[in-house]
Amino acid sequence: MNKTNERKLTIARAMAEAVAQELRVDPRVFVMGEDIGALGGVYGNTRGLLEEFGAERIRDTPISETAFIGAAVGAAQDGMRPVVELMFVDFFGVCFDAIYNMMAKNTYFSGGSFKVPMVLMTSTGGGYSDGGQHSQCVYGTFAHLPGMKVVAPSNAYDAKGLMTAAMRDDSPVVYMYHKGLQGMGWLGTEPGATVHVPEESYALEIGKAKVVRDGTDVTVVSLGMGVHHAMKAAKELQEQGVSAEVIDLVSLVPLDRDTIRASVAKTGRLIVVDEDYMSYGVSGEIIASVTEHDISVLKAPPKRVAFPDVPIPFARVMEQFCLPNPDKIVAAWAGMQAA
Amino acid sequence: MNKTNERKLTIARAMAEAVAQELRVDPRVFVMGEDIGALGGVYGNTRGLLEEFGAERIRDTPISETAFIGAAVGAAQDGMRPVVELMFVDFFGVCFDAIYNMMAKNTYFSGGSFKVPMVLMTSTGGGYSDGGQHSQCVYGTFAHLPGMKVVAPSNAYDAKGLMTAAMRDDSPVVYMYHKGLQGMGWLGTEPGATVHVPEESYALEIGKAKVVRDGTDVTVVSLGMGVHHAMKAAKELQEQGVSAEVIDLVSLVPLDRDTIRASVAKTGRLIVVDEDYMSYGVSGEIIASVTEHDISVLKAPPKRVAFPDVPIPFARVMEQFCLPNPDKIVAAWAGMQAA
Amino acid sequence: MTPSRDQLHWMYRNMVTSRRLEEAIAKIYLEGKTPVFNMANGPIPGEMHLSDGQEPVAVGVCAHLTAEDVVTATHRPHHQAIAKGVDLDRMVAEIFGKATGPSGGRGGHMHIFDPAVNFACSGIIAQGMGPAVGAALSRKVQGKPGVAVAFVGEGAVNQGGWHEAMNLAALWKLPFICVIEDNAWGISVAKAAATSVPRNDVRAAAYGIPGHHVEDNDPYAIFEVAGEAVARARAGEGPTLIEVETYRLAGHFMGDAEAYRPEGEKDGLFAKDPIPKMRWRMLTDGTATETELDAIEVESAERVDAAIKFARESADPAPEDALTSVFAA
Amino acid sequence: MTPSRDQLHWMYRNMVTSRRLEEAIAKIYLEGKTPVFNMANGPIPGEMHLSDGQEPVAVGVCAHLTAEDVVTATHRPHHQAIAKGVDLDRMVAEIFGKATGPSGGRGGHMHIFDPAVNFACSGIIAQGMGPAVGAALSRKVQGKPGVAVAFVGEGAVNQGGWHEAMNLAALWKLPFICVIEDNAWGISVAKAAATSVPRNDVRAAAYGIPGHHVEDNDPYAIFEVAGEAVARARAGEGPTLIEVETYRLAGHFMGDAEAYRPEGEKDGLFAKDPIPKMRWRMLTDGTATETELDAIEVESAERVDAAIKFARESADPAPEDALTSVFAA
Ligand SMILES: Cc1ncc(C[n+]2csc(CCOP(=O)(O)OP(=O)(O)O)c2C)c(N)n1
Ligand SMILES: Cc1ncc(C[n+]2csc(CCOP(=O)(O)OP(=O)(O)O)c2C)c(N)n1
Ligand SMILES: [Mg+2]
Ligand SMILES: [Mg+2]
Repeated sequence: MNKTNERKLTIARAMAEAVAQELRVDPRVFVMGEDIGALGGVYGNTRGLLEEFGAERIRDTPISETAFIGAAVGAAQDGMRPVVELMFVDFFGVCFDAIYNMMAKNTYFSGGSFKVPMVLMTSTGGGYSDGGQHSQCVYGTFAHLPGMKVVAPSNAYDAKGLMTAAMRDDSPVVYMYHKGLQGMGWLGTEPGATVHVPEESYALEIGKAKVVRDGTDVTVVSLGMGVHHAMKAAKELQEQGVSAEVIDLVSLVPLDRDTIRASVAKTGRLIVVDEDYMSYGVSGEIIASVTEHDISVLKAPPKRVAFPDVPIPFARVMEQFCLPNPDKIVAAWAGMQAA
Repeated sequence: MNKTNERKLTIARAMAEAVAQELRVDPRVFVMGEDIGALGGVYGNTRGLLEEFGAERIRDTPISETAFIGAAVGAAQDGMRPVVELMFVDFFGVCFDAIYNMMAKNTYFSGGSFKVPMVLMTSTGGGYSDGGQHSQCVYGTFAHLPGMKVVAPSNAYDAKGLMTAAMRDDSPVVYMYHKGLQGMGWLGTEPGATVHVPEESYALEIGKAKVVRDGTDVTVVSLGMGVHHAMKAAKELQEQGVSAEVIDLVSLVPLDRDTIRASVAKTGRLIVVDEDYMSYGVSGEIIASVTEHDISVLKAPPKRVAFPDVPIPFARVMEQFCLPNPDKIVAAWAGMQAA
Repeated sequence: MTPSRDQLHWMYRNMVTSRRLEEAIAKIYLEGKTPVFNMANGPIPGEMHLSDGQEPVAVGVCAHLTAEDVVTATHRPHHQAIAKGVDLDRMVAEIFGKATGPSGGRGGHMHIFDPAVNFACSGIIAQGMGPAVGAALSRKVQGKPGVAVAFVGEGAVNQGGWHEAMNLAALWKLPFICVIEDNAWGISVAKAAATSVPRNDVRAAAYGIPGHHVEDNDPYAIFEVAGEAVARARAGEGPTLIEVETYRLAGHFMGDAEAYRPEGEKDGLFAKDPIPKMRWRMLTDGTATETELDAIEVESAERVDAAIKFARESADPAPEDALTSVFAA
Repeated sequence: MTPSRDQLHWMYRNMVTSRRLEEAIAKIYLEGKTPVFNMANGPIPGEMHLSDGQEPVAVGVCAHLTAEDVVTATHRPHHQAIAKGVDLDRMVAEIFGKATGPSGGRGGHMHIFDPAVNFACSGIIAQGMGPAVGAALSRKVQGKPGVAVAFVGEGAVNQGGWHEAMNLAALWKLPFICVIEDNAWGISVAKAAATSVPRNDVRAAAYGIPGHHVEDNDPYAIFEVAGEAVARARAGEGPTLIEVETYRLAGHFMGDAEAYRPEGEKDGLFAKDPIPKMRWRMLTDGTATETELDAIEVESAERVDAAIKFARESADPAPEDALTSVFAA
């Protein structure tokens, strides 16, 4: 995936490119959200769109998430293909009804006679001391509730392909991008997320996990930022003579359980890395998905490296103490050996 | 627990009694919500309170959940002890910010200098064809996010003791009562929930699961309505010569992992029964909690009997097809044997 | 703007059809629910919110709409669905939870959808505001004709989403109309106990748009203000807010004992039942004859009977179809 | 109602203290963030929203409040915290994420809490409305004195929670005041691009309460309307809505290039900086002498320096304390 020649893009630019390419060919697409016009999105993912497509199709909104996400549902049902932005996923609490009870369910409630082809893109993640209302992931919250696809890219190549796929999907897709991967320097970006991105439009299949590193001793499953932690940990483990396989979930809904199970069947060990709160979330689901399927393959109890069940603290030392990192993954491996 | 003499109360009456008893002794307590006054609550759990305590302390509100739950946070921080009702948990989407980002976090954000002693009571569950916006449990959603305790009684004795405990707790408690257990005939109530309730005030410790049936072959873990399904299944299994242990979680946060692990260590088998959506929720967390601790005790992969990942359908045949029931639990046992 | 003779007959027909349907449902709903009233039982399980008395709002507004216009309705949607032209057979089948319903039984009476006439509804208060505004936006952006109407109860006006949507519609000057059916109650809570102003039309000032108030459930007056509002919207002049004083002749939902109502209130409302009132007015001013109105009444009753027969005779959905239609096909 | 000489000096002192603090933070914030601007670095990491230019609102309102009154502020809370009397040393320590902050570093600059003066703030738009209304309810129900003031930005007025809380406060006639700091921008979105009416005081009509508008960031005028509103609230006459035209002299947050601002706008604002303006006015009308104001300025700067010294010298929290204070002790 890491072609070093050619065309390295940040996730922000990859997202904007995907959106721009669809805007060019599909008149039904438009973009709506706070500060996505002149500012180009707080995270840069709509940069340049206003200039090319104008204010009718690139709409700054009032701070009225319930109204504009609800409006996107109505526009989608009326045949358009809105891409809306919820600036921080932390803000979902003011508008979740429009999301989980309407966007996600109207296809079902209408027996499929209404379609809701829209993309809800939203930023996740912490690590830069933005405090407990601006640093969350809440992956588990979105993935738990039926009716919406949920994807989370870990690099620019996937970011573009997933965005194109999301915009072309006839069902609502929640597109969760991690601030620390955006390629915005002011967010202390992870360089591994900035990769080669083909210029032409392409779509990834939604619902497929990726084995991003082959290994034989342990399977490390993660998404978004966690994939980069996992890759770093895998390198460190390799120095210890341990071969870690790394799986990038890419999509939480649908969840590609087969890929995870096949990997754990091979390695016999599972570590889940999740920046979201530990309990009742992604880490539990991955572990359950493996163990309910077959416990005989497991050589050790699965482990999780997740955010503890506390609000996200502001102070850097506290936040870093809570966040997953490569060291914690390596330690989880060590813990498995001890057990 | 099922004393048949004396004083059988429905959960609705047990809740109202607990609230009334605290209202009598603690002037800081007041109740707020939609239709909790003259109507006595759609589910009867505030019946009689307006008459005894008057409209200042028993406040009907506008249909403004964000405002009145936010107001409860402010009143709690100002030294009062509000009990607020969110009529159906399904409505959390219009007001979740006030709940998960403020009620649940202000204690932490203030380093403990502000306390938020409030109870958010809310009805859960389906089974009576109320459609996909009036039948959900979303247990996992509330339990996933840090800062709020989350309890769910399965019978009137626990209902009263938990409510008293919740009102006396200095932290916010989400009190999730299942409509089908309320003892309101029009909701087709489960008779097993109506049990002996002592008249005097008492509090249960929040965070303790209960082994409500001893067994040796399989542990069935559930909460709320699921406990009754589990008990019925256990009886059926007994006829097949299988001894099922049944655990009533009672509390999702804190989660009493020790009790679950001890039981599974004994039985070697685990079935989780959850009326909430299957993925990324309670069932995954329980299975992960057991398997991350010790896989060697497991004689078979754990199983879940949960609501499939689809919105809740209206038509009775469809809804009943999706809901957990005793037969599905028995079938899960059978599946474990086959595997 | 006064309704033509044809429009009046159309309005009366739809009012009567709606009332007949609600009467029929009220009866059928109780089947299987006696002696013990348990919502889960009978051919129509679940909650049931009837619209008896509120028909004038639906017909007065929808008289100005075509199939291409958009309506979002609430948990109490039958009168509006009928006035908007939703297929009655299939709608009733959905209320019964049958496979022939437009949602194949997945939706039920709070989730009736009909793309042919751009009708949708939902069970969360004020939830229809956003989608109606979005449909209006869709038409404006695409240069396509059509106005969008969100019907809400007076209780919904205190919900945050209502405010956000009003501001958005006004800001973007969308072809949108919010029609408030003020039936004086939100379940057991009186309007005065929930709303800080006596009349919600004054809230139009908060968005810089026209606000209208219609007294006494008058279908003629509703027709008039709605006509203005629709014309305004079609002319690209932006949204309008209309509050109509209407009557809830039924309980909030089936099974509601309504002990919270002041004594005598219901009697007073029944005395003002808009259907006999309109009948009387048409006969008096000569816009209809007895024969015509009798025919409308008979036809409406027959139409309802046929729909109920269709619903009753339709098959239940296959249980496992509960797992389909989660995502678009 | 005009401010007394003492009140004026108090107001000026708090305006200057606030400004000195913001200036100091702006400088310190960049420590460790050059040459590469990365929010995560330096003694003050994370987002930083400064209040330069908005001081008149805070002081004009808080001049009427005592420690017992309640204030909820926003993501831009420093000026209000200072005017409300939040302990400056500890507040700055919290901004630095130190153990000596009132939240021990858990909160940060958007989550400053001080129970001694009933001050709280939060990072979600309009989130403080509910708690302020609830505190007002608490006082009313318990018969305890005190009014509650929610400060919000003009952008927050389009948020649903704002509307719900206004209705609730008006309905229950609570001792509540909503003060809108209209700094003309919500991040990059101009008020006119977000709000369907030019002035939000007209929205008071939607709740049947008085609405006031103050032009041109004038601390004297703010003092006057706030005084009326507080007196009204204390007298049990219910809530008031106040919108103040103020200026955001800084970017939305540190690092904001403000390319969205029309050219010259910022220069115009700096020319109207309320602090030199007030200084000039007091000197002109004789309510203060140069010596007095110089002293205030020196003392304010020293106060800020001391607070920053305190914060800098305070210890970091223990990392594992991140796991404490989730629930009440
Ligand atoms: C957000 C939300 N809160 C509460 C409810 C429960 N509820 C259903 S109908 C209703 C009353 C609605 O009153 P109104 O808007 O006046 O409509 P009406 O029932 O009178 O037609 C309430 C509170 C809901 N469905 N959604
Ligand atoms: C519900 C919500 N939506 C969006 C944001 C992101 N956000 C933070 S500040 C801001 C602008 C606020 O504008 P205004 O209320 O006028 O306050 P100002 O920043 O001008 O002081 C936005 C959109 C948020 N914090 N909460
Ligand atoms: Mg009503
Ligand atoms: Mg502003």
